[in-house]
Amino acid sequence: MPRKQALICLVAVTAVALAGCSSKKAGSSSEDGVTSTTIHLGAVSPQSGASASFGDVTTGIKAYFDYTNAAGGINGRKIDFTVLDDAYDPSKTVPQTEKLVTQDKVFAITGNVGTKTSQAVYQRLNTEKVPSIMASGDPTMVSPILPYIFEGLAPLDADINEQIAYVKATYPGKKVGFLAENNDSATNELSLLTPAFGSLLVKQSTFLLTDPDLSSQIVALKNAGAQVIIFNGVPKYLALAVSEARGQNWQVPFISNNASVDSSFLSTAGAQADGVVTVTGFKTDPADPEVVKANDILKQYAPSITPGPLSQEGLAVGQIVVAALKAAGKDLTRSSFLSALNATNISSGVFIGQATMSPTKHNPYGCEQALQVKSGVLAPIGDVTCGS
Amino acid sequence: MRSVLHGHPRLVGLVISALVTWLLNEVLFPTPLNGYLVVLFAYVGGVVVARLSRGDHRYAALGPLVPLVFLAQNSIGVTELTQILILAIAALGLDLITGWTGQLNLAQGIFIGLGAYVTAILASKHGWPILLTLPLAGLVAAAAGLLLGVLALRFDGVYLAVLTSAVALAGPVLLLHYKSITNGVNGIIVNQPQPPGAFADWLDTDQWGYYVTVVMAIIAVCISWNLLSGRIGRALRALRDSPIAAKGIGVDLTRYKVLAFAVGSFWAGLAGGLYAMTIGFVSADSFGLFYSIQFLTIIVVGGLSTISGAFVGAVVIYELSTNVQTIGFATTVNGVALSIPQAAVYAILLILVVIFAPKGIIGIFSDKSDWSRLTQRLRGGHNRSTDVVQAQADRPPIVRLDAPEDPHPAITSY
Amino acid sequence: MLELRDIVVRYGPVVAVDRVSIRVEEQQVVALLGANGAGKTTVLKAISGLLPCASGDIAWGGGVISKLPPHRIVRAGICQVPEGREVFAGLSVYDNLRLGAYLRRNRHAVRSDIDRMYEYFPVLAERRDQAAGTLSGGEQQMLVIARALMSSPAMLLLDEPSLGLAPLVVQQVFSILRRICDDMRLSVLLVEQDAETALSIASYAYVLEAGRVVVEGSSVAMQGDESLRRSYLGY
Amino acid sequence: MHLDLQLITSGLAIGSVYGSIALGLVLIYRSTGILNFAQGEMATFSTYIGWSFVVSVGMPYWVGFLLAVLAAFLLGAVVERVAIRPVQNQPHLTVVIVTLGLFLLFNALSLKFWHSDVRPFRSPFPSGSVHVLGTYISWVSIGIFGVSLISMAFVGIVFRFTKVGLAMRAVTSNPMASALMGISNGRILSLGWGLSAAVGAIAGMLAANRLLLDPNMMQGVLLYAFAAAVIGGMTSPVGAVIGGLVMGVTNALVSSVSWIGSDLSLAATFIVLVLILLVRPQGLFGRQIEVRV
Repeated sequence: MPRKQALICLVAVTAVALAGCSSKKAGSSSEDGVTSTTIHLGAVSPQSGASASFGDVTTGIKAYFDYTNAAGGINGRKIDFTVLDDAYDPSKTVPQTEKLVTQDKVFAITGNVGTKTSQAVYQRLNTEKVPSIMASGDPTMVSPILPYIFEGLAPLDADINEQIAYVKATYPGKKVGFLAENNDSATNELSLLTPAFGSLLVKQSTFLLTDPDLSSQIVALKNAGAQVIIFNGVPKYLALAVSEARGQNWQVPFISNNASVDSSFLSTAGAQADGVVTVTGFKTDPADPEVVKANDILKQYAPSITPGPLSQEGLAVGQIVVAALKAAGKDLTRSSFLSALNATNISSGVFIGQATMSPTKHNPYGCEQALQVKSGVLAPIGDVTCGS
Repeated sequence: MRSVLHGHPRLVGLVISALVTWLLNEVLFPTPLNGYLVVLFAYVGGVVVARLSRGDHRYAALGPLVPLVFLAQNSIGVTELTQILILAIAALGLDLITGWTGQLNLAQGIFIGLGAYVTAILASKHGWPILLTLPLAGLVAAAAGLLLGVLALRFDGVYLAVLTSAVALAGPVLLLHYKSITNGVNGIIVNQPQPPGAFADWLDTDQWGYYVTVVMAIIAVCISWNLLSGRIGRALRALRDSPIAAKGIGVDLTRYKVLAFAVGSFWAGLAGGLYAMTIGFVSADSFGLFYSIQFLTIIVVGGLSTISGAFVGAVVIYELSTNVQTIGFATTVNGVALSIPQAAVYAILLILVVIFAPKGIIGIFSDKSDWSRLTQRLRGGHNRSTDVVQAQADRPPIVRLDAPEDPHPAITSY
Repeated sequence: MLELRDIVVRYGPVVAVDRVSIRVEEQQVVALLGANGAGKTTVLKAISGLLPCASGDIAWGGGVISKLPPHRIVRAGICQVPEGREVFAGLSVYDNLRLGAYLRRNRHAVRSDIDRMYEYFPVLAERRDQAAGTLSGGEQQMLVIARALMSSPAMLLLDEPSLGLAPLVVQQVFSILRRICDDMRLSVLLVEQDAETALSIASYAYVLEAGRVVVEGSSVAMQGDESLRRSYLGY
Repeated sequence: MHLDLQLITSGLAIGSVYGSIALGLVLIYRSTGILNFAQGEMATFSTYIGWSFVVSVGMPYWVGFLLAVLAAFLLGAVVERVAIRPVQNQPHLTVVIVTLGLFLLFNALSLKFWHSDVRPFRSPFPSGSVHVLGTYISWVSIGIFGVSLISMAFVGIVFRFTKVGLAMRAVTSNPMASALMGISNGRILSLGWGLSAAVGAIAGMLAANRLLLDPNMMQGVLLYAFAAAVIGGMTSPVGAVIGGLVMGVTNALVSSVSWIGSDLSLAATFIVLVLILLVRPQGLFGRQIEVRV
């Protein structure tokens, strides 16, 4: 009996060894994904699970592509955009991204959403020479610069620097508490807050997306004597934090990150939202023509979602991709697309200021603006700051 | 022909399923076919052949493994198959704990995480060769599994489910907290190893990772198989089928329960090491409760207490959870097309599989099923159940001890 | 009157009961005898609707009941005392008895019937608030009989009431049983391995072997036929 | 000192949410013997139904509330009939997988129909807080606490004093014998699921204002509710509510310990849970019945 099994194991291992003498797989080639009528693009984002809301980014990108197709496409070609689901699990992001590259033979990856999921694929995409735009905001993926990797969301450090500047100017000498989701962006933020505030940073308190409420975090911040709270997280938890603090009759000012003050926050927090400050690299005035246009596109081509910061940022990614595809000309190749991306210079969109990229700058944004909720509406406070 | 092959039905099954795969892949479907479909075909082929040649269907568990090696050539879905095999190795471990010793374990994912961190830390921070870290990843997870196994002895049923889910919840939180070791929420990037020396000309990184995983899967299957077909296997089977009787004949329940946890966690740790190697990025929040629950669905859908069930289940669950598409309808309401979202399709399919194949997909092929009767008939073998029915045809007359006119005298009447 | 006409019951492909016909007249006690595995319990389960009949039918009180679910059969007046003392272990003796009367709406009558059961089985009265699982084997057997009687059935199906009980307890149970049958004018189909005891209370009997009726006749005739007793009844 | 009291009251407030979901778990466990992983997601789905009645359709709050509870009852009964009954006689693990499938299904459906944005859902209780002993307790929390006590009493009364409750206990205890008592097991199991879903809907709609309504509203709660039900002994409604309060307060208190903090509080809370179970494996209110065979 054992001999027979040993024999089988041997056969199996030999078969593996023999099959090892096969040819190296084809990989991707420079002509992938472009035909005379279509450009095949792809992205992997969470469509299911607890982080499914991040999928709004790719929904926004797809809306802009559909809008472009309806307007006649790009140099006679239409965009065919495939979005695959990874449920925000890196062990699925890798195969799904590989599937886009080797099986669907996409021309480029435009908008892989999420930090940990993008971390798992960006180096291999660079090795495979697939032009890729990540949607994470994580600065580490574009510094140092990799030739094929670009970033499509506003850089987190610009947001954070704007938050710091606002707090320093408005609440000098006040004790600062930091409330954040326990994730990489919070760690990143803390590494910038600590040198900026020193001993004034009296408490950092974190939460998980499985926490049903924030009462103990708020009590801890209050106990530590915090006078200003810098927040980093999603809209729901900002609303929970504000209502918990106000429920304890604590009128502490909240300075929140980009994207957490959206329509769902404003409607759930209601009157308690007044006074909350946020920073953003995107336009928020509902009367602004760019915002009106963006919302019209989203309403027409993505009717299943409510327009919000994530879908608008997705729309902006779509805008940059389409501009670069147009600029790359009729004779579209990956190298002409890369050159066009590196020469990105778009003067108007839902973003504040200009979107520019160069061979040394692979994130198009950098301008920030502080805003405050007044009577349920976001109003700009202070000036736009650009660059660092 | 049969006499020549007699005694080696498994080898026949393996060889034929390998051939089936090759045919499917190279001849019948010159356009790339999804890897998992090929594996499913190959598996079914392997089972049929193993059965027709009087082998036990369990031995066809190796069926899908051998043909897998051919798939890499086609360059389709290598990374996907790698991940499926990694899931299967960990599921094999969980099956030992949950399927064979009946301990509901919702924490398998955290042991994978543990193994992944061991590999990631040793390879990235200390420069170890990745292959060397794999056994260590398994051992560290096994040690942790041993601890949990001892703790689990105190609990049963729902309580064990809550204990293990507590571990599954607390594990990632603790891993995130000890930043100096685990790099916290930023995770650890692992440089994927290049194929060594002579292989470098033929294989790229993904293919190398794939072959390493295949070899590990084969080792895992061979060891599990040896374990379960011998004395321990008999004891575990007795334990599962009748715990009280097993205790009565001197099977040491405690020892096997703890042993199952340790060995099961070893496979999880090994799978974790392979995860770190092939994904190239490890972060603790990837190994939460829902990740763990996935393995439970794998072994139930595949078939509890079968080695092949872990592999079939891994294929089915992975494909259901990633490749199922939204089902759209032509009807629209307010301009929005009606559709069943992907996650709902997955959920519905999962429920349907469990309802219609309660013993798992492997159960469809098990001895008491219609399938086995069909193959028995194909082989012209005896079918005991038809014998029973036929024997009923003639029956002896009933002996009546009383006159038939008044057989039921009532005692009283009212 | 209960009448089984050529019923067949299968477990998958295996035929457990093969064309069995049995009649129980009103207020008659009929015994169903046979060795272990002869199919006696299967017959009772088929009558109660716990197992489907593959063919044949079961008539009761002018209608056919072989397609009804178990709870409708209880409603029709047939109640089974299952083998192996199937009490509701975690529930009190009192709750077990209340469950016996689940289908009855007249609370007053139910309460007085419970008191009546306490009279028949005084030991149950003593243990009325105790969890049924903590009773001894004999007490549990009494409880399941009392519980079945609480539904005020017209017909009682008794499955091996003597199984696993000490001979003295068996005598006790059967003497109470006979008293109850007379008091309540019950029809009884009694399944037993202990043929001697069963024939002492039944008026007619069937002997089952390998799922088939091999002998039937009055108890008197059975008790008198020595070769039959030797070969089938084992006493 | 007064801030520690604040922690305890906050813990009690969230704990009563855990308790009210745990009640539904206990109801199903006691009437069908199943650990229902989909309890929280079904409650979320029912809450959305209530939200649609009140906000989208514009019904008066309590009318929408009652309709949603009714809808939840039907939903629970239908789920039992369609998904659970076919696997009722299968091994326990198989049934667990079906409830996991239901978890995924209802989560996906909530996401599909109502999308992932957080939605405001007003509470029937007044806004604002009471100031007692230096702590602030919101009226919403007091309301949730009160209703969870009422639900608890309701579930307790159903089990202890009604014929249906007796039948539920009988069906879990011995399904074969209960069928022989004339109990329609199927109907009782459907009823158990229906009631449990209704209790979940009540908890969900009242807690939605505090937890904020989104498709994942109950995922964090469910884990604590499991723990609460287990601490309470799995079968005791009183135990479930007290278990919920214990989990809420424990979590609040451990997070205030400086070397644990909020990022380790989840782990610490579950370590406390395991310690409690090591001392009392049957939970605080569970009874172990010695069964003689």
